[in-house]
Amino acid sequence: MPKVNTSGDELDVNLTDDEIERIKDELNRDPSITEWGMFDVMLSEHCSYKSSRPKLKLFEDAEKNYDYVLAGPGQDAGVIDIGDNYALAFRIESHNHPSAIEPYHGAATGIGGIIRDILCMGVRPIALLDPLRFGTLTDNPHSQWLFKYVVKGIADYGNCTGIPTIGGEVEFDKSFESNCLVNVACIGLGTIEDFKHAPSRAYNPRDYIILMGGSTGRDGIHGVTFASRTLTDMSEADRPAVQIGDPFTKKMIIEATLEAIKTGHVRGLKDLGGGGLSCALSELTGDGGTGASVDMGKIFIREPGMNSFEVMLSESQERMAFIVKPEGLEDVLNVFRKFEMAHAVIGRTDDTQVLKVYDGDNLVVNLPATALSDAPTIPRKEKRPDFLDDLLAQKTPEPSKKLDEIIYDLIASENICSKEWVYRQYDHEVGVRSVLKCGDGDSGILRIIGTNKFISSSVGTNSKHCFLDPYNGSKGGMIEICGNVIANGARPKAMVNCCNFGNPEAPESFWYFAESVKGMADFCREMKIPIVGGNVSFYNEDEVTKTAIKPTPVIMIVGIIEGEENIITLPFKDVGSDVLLIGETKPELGGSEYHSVIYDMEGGTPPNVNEKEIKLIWDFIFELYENNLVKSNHDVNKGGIIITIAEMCFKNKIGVKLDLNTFKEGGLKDDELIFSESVGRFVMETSKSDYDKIMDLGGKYKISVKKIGTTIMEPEIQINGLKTSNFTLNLKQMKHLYDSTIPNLMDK
Amino acid sequence: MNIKIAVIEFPASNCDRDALHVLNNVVNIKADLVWHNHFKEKDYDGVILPGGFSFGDYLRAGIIAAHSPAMDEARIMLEDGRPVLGICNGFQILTEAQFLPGALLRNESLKFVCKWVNLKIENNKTAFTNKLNKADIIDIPIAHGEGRYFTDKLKELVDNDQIVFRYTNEKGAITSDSNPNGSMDNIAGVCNLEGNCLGLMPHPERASESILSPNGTTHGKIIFDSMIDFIKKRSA
Amino acid sequence: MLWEVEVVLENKKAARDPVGETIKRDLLAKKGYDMVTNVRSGQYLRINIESNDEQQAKQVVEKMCNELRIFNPVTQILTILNVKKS
Amino acid sequence: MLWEVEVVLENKKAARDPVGETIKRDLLAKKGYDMVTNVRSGQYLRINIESNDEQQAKQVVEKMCNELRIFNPVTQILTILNVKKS
Ligand SMILES: Nc1ncnc2c1ncn2[C@@H]1O[C@H](COP(=O)(O)OP(=O)(O)O)[C@@H](O)[C@H]1O
Ligand SMILES: [Mg+2]
Repeated sequence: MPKVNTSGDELDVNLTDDEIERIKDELNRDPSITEWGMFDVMLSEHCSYKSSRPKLKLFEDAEKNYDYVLAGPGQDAGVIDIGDNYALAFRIESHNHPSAIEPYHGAATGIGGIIRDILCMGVRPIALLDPLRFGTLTDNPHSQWLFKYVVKGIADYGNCTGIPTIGGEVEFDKSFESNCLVNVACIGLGTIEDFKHAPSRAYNPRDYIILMGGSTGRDGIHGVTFASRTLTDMSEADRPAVQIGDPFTKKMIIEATLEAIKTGHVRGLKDLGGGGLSCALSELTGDGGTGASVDMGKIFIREPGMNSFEVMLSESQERMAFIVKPEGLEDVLNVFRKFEMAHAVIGRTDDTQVLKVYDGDNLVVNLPATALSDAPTIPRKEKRPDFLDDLLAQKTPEPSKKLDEIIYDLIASENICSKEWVYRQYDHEVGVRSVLKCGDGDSGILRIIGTNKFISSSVGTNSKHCFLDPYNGSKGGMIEICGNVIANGARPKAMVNCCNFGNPEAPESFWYFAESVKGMADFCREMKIPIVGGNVSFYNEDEVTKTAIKPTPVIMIVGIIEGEENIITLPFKDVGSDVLLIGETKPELGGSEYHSVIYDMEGGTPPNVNEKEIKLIWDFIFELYENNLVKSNHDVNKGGIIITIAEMCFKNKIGVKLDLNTFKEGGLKDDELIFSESVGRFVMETSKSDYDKIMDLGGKYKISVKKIGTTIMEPEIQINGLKTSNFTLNLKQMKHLYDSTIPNLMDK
Repeated sequence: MNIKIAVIEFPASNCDRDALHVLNNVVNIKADLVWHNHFKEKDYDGVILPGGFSFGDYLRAGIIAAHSPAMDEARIMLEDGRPVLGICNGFQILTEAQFLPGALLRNESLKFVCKWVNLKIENNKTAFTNKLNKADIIDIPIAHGEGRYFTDKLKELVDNDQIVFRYTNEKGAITSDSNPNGSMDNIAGVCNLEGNCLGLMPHPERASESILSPNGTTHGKIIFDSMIDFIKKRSA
Repeated sequence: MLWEVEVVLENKKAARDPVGETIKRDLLAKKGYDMVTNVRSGQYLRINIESNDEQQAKQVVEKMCNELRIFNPVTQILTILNVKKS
Repeated sequence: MLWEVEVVLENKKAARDPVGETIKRDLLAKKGYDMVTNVRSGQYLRINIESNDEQQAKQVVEKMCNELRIFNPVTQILTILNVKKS
């Protein structure tokens, strides 16, 4: 790590020699130690996206291309106009590294951070979602510990702040064993005016800058190692590496912020997250075209003797910065007083385009406001890994067990079984908006009180598919997550993503990232889904083996449903209905749960994506919806069609008699037919009497629509028409296996 | 008559707006959200202490809010017979402030639990259950981490008919499987001797509209309707 | 003078102690910790207080704990572990 | 021989303790106990353990708290308050 020196202080910085030279050139002097610290943080991958930015350019400019997009990438959160004067904000973020060391506080502060991002857009946070990834649980106390405390951290923080967690996913895979992935997403709702009131910019000179919330402490400045005379006596143990979340203060910040915005005097708003005050002040002024002058002495600090370096770089939780009109200062302060929130006027904006921080009479920071917010990018090498060809060529072994035994094994497997153990710990109903609750459907559905409008949202991806083919795998992830909202009756309206990858300096890892971004960008352009935000987390790898996690581009989709009657749910409703399979099943077992659970293998041919076909399927489904032809709908993913069907049977204890004869002609083997994870498929329940109408429509769209069975009273899945032998599955036994896996691993 | 209910907002109450919504838009009664330091009892016919995590539930759920000036005002209402309802965190506050007997301890599982349960009506003579029948079974959700009811005076409670709700299975049987948190005798809600103060862990405000209920029921609304009815009869 | 008073709140026997019970059960589930015969949990508070002398510091803390119901007498017992100069 | 080991787990000194802060600010200070200058909270465990000597009792408890992840050294510190014959 290079060192920089300034007047006797020495600092290890994570900057390249080029960056160091450029900074000195631009300033025409040596920065102060505090300034070095600020550059160090702001030019870090985390803040500057220096590796990822060139690739993220592939995402189109959503604000320009879609008239309902109010805020696109680059803002704290994406915001869309959903009609009736409502603005919907949403964003997803990673908190992987902190959670891997301290799962409870790591996950909790992740929730804290994502809430602040939404609050920054001036709207009320109304829902959370949590896509999570760990090593496999069985016989693995470390994975169990991480899983238990990550869930508890999310629960304690989300529940206390009164924001329901309405969905998420959990995937277990060895590659996440030492580097778990904790992604968190938040949705916010407000009026268009609420949103317009609070840009994260300081556009006007002479406004007040107020810091509100928690005090500033030494926590969270571990990213940079500081060696100076003032700090050398402080031992490592005295510096907590992970911050402690305080959901109580956060809840008060939410209420105080929203009430302050209502005064009409707030002109800008920014949360203090990574990079602390440095990041907030430079983005407010740099992007707003103003400058500012800040008095460090006004900042309320937690520990005596903190120096300017520490104050500017502290990432203490639960803080917000407000830009307030001069004439509105008292009104805003009165709001903070009512809520008894600590606050201080720490400075004022000006028109100098320079950011100045004073420590007493000393000018400790004196930088052009844009110096910190415009970071240069670094081109990275890409290389397709050599091991892929061998993996893709792997063949499925002959089934080692009978198919029914395999299905029972699958439904009990960690990735397919019920995640109720997780979402029971989350208050998923607070806010009285949750219409479709965790576990009851493919997406979470929220009502907008006072309207007949509903928000449907889902998050996730399939890292096993992405590992084999990041381009198609990422598209497949898009299809799965869009499929979840479509199954519930909503058109995908916009997307945000969270890219979790390995070391960008390793060409193989960067290739995965590049392919994945390309896949998402191509798919979204084709399907006309605006990408309104994202987050990139690199350097996710096993510290010991230096192997990267499976590539994990997590996708979040929101959709809108107009009218309660247009919400479709997953459970079978009636006996005697037709069960239809929409979309083509192909011999695509690569990266399937079947391969992984039964043969412990990762390779094979993963699903390919044909956007044209997917588009037709979606249009077909919406035409069915418009004609009220669908009773239930569920998309097919992990485990294949039988798992999908079983999940539809469980709630109302309705069985199915399957007749798979129509597949006999095709070249599919029985295991391919049952366990293939070909993307874009749905299983639907429809009325017998509508059969002809539906098949006609299917013909019109030229897509594969097959009747595969009938719902029955008996609580079982009878499977007929296979090439090998027929068999019957007992639903009660399946449900028992589905429900007990995680409790058995975690609570016994 | 113009009935007016106060819903108290303590720092980090979080079901306050939910209760307000149900009163204003579902029960169609005038209700105000009142910041705990600003609450004046004389303006209101009844008060609701909502769910949430007042003061983060730090130290113990409800203990810090029990010391809020709002509780001095609420005590006046309690004593002159006006209805005082504590939901979830509100129940915890009511026991900590000693409006109600017993205490709410950490769930036996040590985990927060959010799910729909069945409750049996044990006492339909209170200000909040007068429109229900004894032994009715209602659908309602819970969401709490500290809901394990405990008392050292169980016999007294039984003798005085202060147990209002018990957790049961769908058929109304009081079983340990249907006890979500380890509460003594499956107790989910208790009242004071006079029946004008009720605390319960489940959330009636989440069970007042069919769209929110897995079974399409609106049983929670009956609790608010009963409260309004009680106020009307009282002033008649 | 500044004093440091250490206080522990724990559940009465009748109110049970699921935290202690769970730790004990987890211990037994692992090999090698069967020498642990019992675990009780409690809440610990370290209170720094300005006071003339030790006795007074202790008394004020006791009074405060009672008056403000820092411990819930229905379910808990309070023990002052230690009073020392801070 | 049976020993009783008293243990406190708390957040590291430089880390925040929202519980202690809130008790001090929103309860003690508001009720007039302004002679209290600081409150820190922690988790208390009283562990009874069969062991040959005091030293061993202490070591086993430390090892167990670590191994079972009852405390996480990244954020917390563990203090053994007392070891005595039980
Ligand atoms: N971490 C989690 N948090 C909240 N809900 C979850 C979580 N994991 C799974 N769920 C819920 O469980 C249900 C099933 O999840 P999953 O199997 O991933 O759905 P799908 O296969 O339809 O994408 C969904 O309702 C989902 O929201
Ligand atoms: Mg789905």
